[in-house]
Amino acid sequence: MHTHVKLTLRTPPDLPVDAQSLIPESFVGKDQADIGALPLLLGNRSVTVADFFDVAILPADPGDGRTEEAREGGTLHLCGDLSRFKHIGEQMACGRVVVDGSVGSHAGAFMTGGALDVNGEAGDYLGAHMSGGRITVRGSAGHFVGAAYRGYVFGMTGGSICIHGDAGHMVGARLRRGLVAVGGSCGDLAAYGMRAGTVLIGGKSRVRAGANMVRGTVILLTPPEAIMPTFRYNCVYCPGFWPILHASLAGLGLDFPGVSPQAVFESYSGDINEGGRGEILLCRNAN
Amino acid sequence: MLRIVNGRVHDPSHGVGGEVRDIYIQDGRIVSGEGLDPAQARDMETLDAAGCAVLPGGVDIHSHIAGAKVNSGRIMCPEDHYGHVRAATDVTRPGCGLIVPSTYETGYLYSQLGYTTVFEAAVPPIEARHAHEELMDIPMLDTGCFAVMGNNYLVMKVLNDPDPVRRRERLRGLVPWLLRASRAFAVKVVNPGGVEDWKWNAGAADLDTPTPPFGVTPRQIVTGLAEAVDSLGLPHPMHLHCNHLGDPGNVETTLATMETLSGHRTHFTHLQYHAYGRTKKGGFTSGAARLAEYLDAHPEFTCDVGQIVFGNTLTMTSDAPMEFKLHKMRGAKWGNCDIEMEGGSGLVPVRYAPKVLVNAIQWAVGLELLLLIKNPWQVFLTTDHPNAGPFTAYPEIIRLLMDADYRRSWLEKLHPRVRRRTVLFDLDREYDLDEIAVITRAGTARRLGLSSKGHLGAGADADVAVYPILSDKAAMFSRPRFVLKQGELVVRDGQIVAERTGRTLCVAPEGYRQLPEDLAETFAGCYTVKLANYMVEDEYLRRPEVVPCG
Amino acid sequence: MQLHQDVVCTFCGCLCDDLEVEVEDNVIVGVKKACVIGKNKLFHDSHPDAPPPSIAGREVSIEEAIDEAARILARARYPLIYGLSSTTSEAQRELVAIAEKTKGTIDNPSSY
Amino acid sequence: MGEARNRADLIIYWGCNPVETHMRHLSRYSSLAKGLYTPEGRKGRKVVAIDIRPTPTTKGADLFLQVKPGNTFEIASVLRALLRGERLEEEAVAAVAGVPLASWREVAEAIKACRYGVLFFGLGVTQCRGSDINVEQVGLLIQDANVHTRFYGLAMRGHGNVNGSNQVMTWLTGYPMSVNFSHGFAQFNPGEFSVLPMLARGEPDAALIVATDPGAHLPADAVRHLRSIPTVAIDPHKNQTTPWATVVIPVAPSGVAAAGTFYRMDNVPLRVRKLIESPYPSDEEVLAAMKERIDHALRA
Amino acid sequence: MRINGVEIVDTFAEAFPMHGARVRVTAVNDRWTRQAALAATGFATSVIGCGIEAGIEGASPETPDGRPGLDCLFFGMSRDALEKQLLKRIGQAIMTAPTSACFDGGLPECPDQEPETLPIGGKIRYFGDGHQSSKVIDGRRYWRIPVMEGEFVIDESFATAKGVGGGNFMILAQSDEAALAAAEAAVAAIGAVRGVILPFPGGIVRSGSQVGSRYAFLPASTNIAFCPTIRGRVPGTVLPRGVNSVLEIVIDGLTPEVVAEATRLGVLAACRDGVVQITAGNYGGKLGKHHFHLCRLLS
Repeated sequence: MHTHVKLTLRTPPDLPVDAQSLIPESFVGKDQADIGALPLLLGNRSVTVADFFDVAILPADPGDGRTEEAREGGTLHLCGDLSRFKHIGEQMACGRVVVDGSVGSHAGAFMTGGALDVNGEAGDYLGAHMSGGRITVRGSAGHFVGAAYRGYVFGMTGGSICIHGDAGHMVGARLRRGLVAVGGSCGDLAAYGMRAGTVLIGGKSRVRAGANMVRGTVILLTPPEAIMPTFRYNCVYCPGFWPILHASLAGLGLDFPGVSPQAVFESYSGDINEGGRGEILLCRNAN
Repeated sequence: MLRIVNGRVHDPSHGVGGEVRDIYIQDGRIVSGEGLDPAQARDMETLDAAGCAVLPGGVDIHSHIAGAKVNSGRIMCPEDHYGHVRAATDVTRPGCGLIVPSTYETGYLYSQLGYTTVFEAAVPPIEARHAHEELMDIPMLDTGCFAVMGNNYLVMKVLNDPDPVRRRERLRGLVPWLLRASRAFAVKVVNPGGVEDWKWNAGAADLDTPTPPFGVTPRQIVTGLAEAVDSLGLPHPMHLHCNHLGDPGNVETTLATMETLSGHRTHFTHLQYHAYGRTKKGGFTSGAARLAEYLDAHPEFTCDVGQIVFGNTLTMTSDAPMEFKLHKMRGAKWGNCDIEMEGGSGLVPVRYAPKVLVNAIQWAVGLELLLLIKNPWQVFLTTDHPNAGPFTAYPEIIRLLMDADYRRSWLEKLHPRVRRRTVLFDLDREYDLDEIAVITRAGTARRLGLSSKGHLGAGADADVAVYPILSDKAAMFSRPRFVLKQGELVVRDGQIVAERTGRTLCVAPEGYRQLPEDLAETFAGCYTVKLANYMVEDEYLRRPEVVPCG
Repeated sequence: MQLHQDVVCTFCGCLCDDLEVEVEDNVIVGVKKACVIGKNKLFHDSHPDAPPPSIAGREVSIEEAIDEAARILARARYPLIYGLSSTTSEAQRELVAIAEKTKGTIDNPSSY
Repeated sequence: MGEARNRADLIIYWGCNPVETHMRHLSRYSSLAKGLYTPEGRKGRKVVAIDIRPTPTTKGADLFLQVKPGNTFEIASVLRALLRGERLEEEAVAAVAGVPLASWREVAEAIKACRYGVLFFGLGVTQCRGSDINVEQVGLLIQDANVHTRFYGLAMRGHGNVNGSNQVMTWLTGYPMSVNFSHGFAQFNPGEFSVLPMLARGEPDAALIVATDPGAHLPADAVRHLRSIPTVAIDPHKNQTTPWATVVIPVAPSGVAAAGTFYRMDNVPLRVRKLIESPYPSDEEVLAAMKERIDHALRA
Repeated sequence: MRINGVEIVDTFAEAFPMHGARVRVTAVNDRWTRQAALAATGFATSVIGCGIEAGIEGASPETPDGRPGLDCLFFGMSRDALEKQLLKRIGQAIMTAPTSACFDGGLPECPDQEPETLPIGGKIRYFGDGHQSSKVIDGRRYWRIPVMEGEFVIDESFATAKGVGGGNFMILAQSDEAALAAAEAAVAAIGAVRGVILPFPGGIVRSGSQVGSRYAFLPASTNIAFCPTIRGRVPGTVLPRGVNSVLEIVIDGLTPEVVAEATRLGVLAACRDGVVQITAGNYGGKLGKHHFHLCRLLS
């Protein structure tokens, strides 16, 4: 069934809201009253979707129907400043969530499929532990993008996260599989302890990128503040997969002017404390 | 008064094996229904146990539920808690965790399985105050703890005394003092000498490896402490975790320890971990049959199994060197804590997988012990929670014991070579409900010396578990119809309906009231706390109950 | 005068437990073996500079203050319970229970 | 700490200055203490200090490495690599944290050579860039060290019972800090449920402050938010919070006028005593009463 | 029928199912792409002696890495044989060539078949001796094998499908010059068809074969019915008088349709002066599954 539901926030709340229910699966086949009655947690009390949002069930948007995700699971369209709404799109398996505005933390966490598009900013733990699907954020994201919650050995295990703006610390930390790409800059400890997968930072990355990584690739298109002493320099070359990844990123809407598909990279192996099978690729073209 | 009617009562202590009987309860105790006016009985609050088995409340002889290392385990494994949560209700507080549950959750989960008494199996005296603080926050259960002494400096100093008479006498003074200092219930020995050895960076201790600084051997430690425990008449014998836990071929060490201790009442804990033979290439095989044979011939010995449960868990033991070995082997997280002059402890998360040969053998060895040891009063059900698995797996293990077909159905899930290394799949024995009652409550209570627990005779604590009789024994034991704690209904249909505070069980044998001067001086020389601040105060015991020594 | 032996100093995480404290007329008059900071803390704790119980700056009884605190916390929709670092574990337990009841957040200064 | 006193022949102080902050630490528990197997006290031990500036603690060390701030993680990483015998190229890694690689080799060799080493680390490690990840890395360093010898690490905890608060919270909630009960069960997430970021985001609508002085210790924006919401302060003393707190409740100081349990930095719990009478109830009594009244109000 | 005066014999070419795969070779420039492709497809004229048949299909329409690429088709009698040869040829001829990379060209022309893949990159990776790594991009796994010059990138798996091997036709001409000119014209014409290759040198075979031999150790021998020099003494000769030279075009393709189309274009182009007859080889229709009737194709 093809559903297109639009929720428009009337007034942003002054307390954090747990919004686990805001995933397409909760909306499919429901009428306006059912949707309005879906639960949210405002601070420590239960409220409903209707307490905050104007609910509209729209005819299938032919534009949205173009994407495979929306055809399969319907589209949930959220409008307004949802920066205090946490857990939007958490555990979604299909369909598409489009947010015109910003979202709070844990957006798309544990996602297994579908698409989450945020035309605004995202909070911490964006796509944490996600295993499939794709997330696109037009603005910036907080800390722990695609990372693991405390105690887990692995964070994200599949899918892709694409951030056009900046990201905070620990981008892609403990990544097991998948792609995290940040167009802008990021904080410390990008790809910390990653097991495999790809983390790409377009802008400035701060310190300790790739620290304790086991396998996988950290691609830095802008020179970082420092490279961990536990990485060993290899050589300068153009990795054979880079043109392929470059094209793939372009498909996701991430363009890096000045970084060509034939760009050459300084290659480092590390972290030697964890076996040294990971790599940092440091783009040379950019300067 | 309250009565439980129409249930099939399994009270092996009194030879009652499934007969329909009514149980009467008054003031938290079981009372005799004889001579009761039928009219009076009708007016009583009545629980209908038709179609149910009525058993004494469960008594766990060895579990890790409170204290420094358990709490470190909680900190180490937040990921265990996220998916296992209990929201507050009108009668319960919130809780979380499965492998290392929070204190309230521990009480609730045990109670929901029909357990009413649980012992924390390893508490170093200097950290006993912490263990008691946590025990105070475990509802639903009577609890107690065992004080670890196998690597204690003062104990070794006394054992080093060349004069055997004086040595025995001083040990008979020191052991009660340590029990009182830690308000403990029994004497625990963990890898005697081996932990101290490790602090010296030495290899694993054999029975006759001299332990620095005195050169006391593990053999001397276990015999000395076993003698002391015997002569003090402690309700529970020495609770021994042997050397070489987990090593292939360790059954030789275990048998040698048994020979040394033959004639002394001893409880060998998590024997599964000490029952491995060795192939020519150094691989694991089962040594369970040899140990079972030995136990069959030695009624003074008992054991609990420490049955492996497949899945994730966290090992935690005072056997610090073993934990470090495990950490290096698995590349897993590791926590360690050396406890001043008394021992150590370590923590490593593990996953037991049926397709891993060693794990499959461990799993089979535990079941073999349970099935090969003839007398159920000598072998008890534990998972050494959470080392071999969480206690919440007890119903599943009971099913494995009661249903041979189900047990055999596991063969295909296991590593294929397990068949050659064990005899489990040649065993047809099936436990009946009475035997289950023995290994989970009657036997453990008796071995702990708790005369008012583990049975349903008049005068017993009214700790009762009522299970619906189902063909799926795992389902039966995982959702009791009723659980009563001290005569009050606390669980109905598997759900907590009331919270009750249990008692703390401890002992008070005669011994040193104060340390003799030389030991006090030693204490001052090696401890960083003052003697005056060492003994656990009365404030840390909720509803204390002193179990008398024999 | 009372002499307390083997007193535990509560200032830092060392918990030195060998202090000797002299008390006279319910006031600490002497501290031995403690470090300077510990000694000062003991004297300070003995010195009556407690704030008067108050609500919005108005002096009230302890009971009234507790009542008002309970009212505030019961009403709150996202209360924060913070501190715990210099009090007993017995008090910390009560704080956890309050956090549970008020469905609030509890944190201590060791957080990051 | 008994083990440090009795066994340690190598002591490393890193990012801590016990001579000034834990003044009796050295003589009772660490470098200066005479223990069972360390009868010579200081003479029998090697002492290494790592800090960003000279302190009285570093002055007493056999080896002092003055490091550039914010490099804890790098230092731990390099020491790990050295302990693991990894090749480090001098041309690439001439210095770490401003200290030549040769000096770090010396530290690594000292660790390998010792019989029983103890690392005490303080705020310089835990509160510098990387915070909890630094502690994780120091933990890995300790693991690597244990391949060679017995080596032990301990955080120098500040306030008397901050460790106790971690312990109590852990056994009751499952987590040592940063716990939220909005859903009726405990959720743990430092950052999301930590005091500083929460106040910075302006989330709490009421606060109960016990046994700490946010007015003195927290940053200005955090205090600003606290001042804008109903705040209850419970403290034995006037402090920088009590003048503006909505409700102020004086209590008896723990360990002086109220008894109870404190946890030492190495998890040894001790009972603190009541030495004098206070006109005020203890924290425990106030909070127990408050809990009952909250319960009553919520059930009403 | 006759085209341009050349007789088209009313017979059919008999062809067999073969397992095919498309390998897309890229390199820094056309020169090195061609070197790698030539080496990989070299000595792959007939399964009889080479174990595989292969050829360069043409320039890649697009390449994953945006570099110049050539598509090569490989045909083997079984999936196993195909895998074995691909491993050898990619490993020895493509991986060894400077700047090369190697991708699965896909088989879009065979959508109806159950997709089956061979783990070519998944096995060649072991050349990396533990230092290989993989990269998943858009759901596709590439292996990266360190080599002295940089790294060799190859798809983890390659699609295979059942194609057609042994499509053919014979050009019977008055002179060897005429035969060769006609055959060359046919090869040029077939070059426009995607999905087919002509495995023999330059696309042309002169030593066409028959099944079997009088010698026990040979599975095939010279196609005596088409050899002009023994026309007089071979009873079963099919050569009309005046034919002095015969050349054969052998076509392997991914589908019967493309083989048919290649045959059609090839025959048309070969109908030139000096060519007497065009016919095709078959075994009476008993052995091969695919039959390509020349006259039907051309009408």
